[in-house]
Amino acid sequence: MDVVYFAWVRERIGVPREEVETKAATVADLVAELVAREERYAAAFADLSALRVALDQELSDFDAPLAGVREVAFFPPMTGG
Amino acid sequence: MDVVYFAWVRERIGVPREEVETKAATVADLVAELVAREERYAAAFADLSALRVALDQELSDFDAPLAGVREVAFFPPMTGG
Amino acid sequence: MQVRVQEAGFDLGAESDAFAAGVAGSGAIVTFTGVVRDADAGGLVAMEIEHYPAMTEKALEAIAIEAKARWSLEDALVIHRYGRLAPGERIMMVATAARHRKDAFEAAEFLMDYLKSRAPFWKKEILTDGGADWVAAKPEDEDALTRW
Amino acid sequence: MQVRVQEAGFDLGAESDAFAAGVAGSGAIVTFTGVVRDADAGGLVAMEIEHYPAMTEKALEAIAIEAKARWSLEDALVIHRYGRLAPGERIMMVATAARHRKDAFEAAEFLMDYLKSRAPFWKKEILTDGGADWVAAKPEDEDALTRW
Repeated sequence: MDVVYFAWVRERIGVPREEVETKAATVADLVAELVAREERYAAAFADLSALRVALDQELSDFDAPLAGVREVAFFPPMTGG
Repeated sequence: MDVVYFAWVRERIGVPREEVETKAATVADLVAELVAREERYAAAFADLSALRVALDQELSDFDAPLAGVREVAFFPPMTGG
Repeated sequence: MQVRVQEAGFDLGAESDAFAAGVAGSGAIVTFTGVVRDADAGGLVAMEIEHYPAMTEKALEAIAIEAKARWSLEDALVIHRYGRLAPGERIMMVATAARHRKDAFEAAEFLMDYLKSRAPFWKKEILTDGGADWVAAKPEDEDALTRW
Repeated sequence: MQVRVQEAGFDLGAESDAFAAGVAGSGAIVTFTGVVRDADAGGLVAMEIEHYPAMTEKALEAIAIEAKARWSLEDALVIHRYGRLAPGERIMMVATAARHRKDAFEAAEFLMDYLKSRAPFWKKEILTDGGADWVAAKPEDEDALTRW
């Protein structure tokens, strides 16, 4: 599964994109796996209320299932306009 | 006193501007004098709720006194923009 | 703050650029442009706009001053034409500039609501069938003022 | 309906003219332009705008389609830049055209509210003191969505 990061999430994790081998059932499960892996993930995911997630380029939420998803994106609230 | 007319008020009365000799105390008194004068004024002033008045280029109302006023304007509701 | 009442046309792009160039401190610029569209029943030859010259600029300036007093604006522009206009011609424009978008949008809407009902212009539609109709003020235009 | 995501600058006047030329049936045209203004604390060198290319046009089109479904629009335009922008540079613009001003204004505000909080852009302020700050989303920007 491709996982992509933007803005300060990208900066904390240190890469814009990576391939992750996972059997996580939901976004929250995937986050838990990443957080357990290394401190930089724990730093990025410390406050989920400050984060947004998109599945295959559609906004979603942390309870959403990952079945069939090819790209997960994590980022802070958007600041367009 | 100068009296000026715009839009269909001007068309009904037939002149854009005229000088009127009057001792009318209020706008309503002036209207009554004009209406008594000729049919074209009666046609123009038939429905005062469809008219607006400005005294010396400031929007006013039919109860307003005319003391010191130099120019009275009658017109339908404005349609700017 | 700039108010212009003129018979000549204006160049929307050039006016927008000039206005934007003068408001370096603003994050938000809103423009509104009013265009002569075909009459609701179709068959419009021209729109004739009459105004009350002695009152027009004074009224527009009062409206623009009120907008600047009520919102945090760096600048505001009002251009309004009079005379005979063909369908598709631009009648008027307003522009507002503020630090934040809310001020710029609200002030532009306020200017438009007041121009509609408080600026001494009257529009007459000249129709292809030889008729001509004075455009009636809409009750909702008068109602729109109550929100400010 | 036109949506453009680009690194290059755009010409506000030319875009306004081109948009207006394409909407002959509309009586009302609204534009909003967002400009890089100095940071609230002063000392801004540049604004860096990051985006999520695979998602951006899709998100902007969804927002514009929603606007056309909710208001009676003849056309709508969204241009949004990314990359490094200096103070005074234009970040983005929207334009809307409708028969009546209410639709044009509301749709433009709707587009802006949704672009602020639902289009995948992130802004970073590069400061003269060598620091850099990600611009935080404002609670009022999220709240603004609830009115639609």
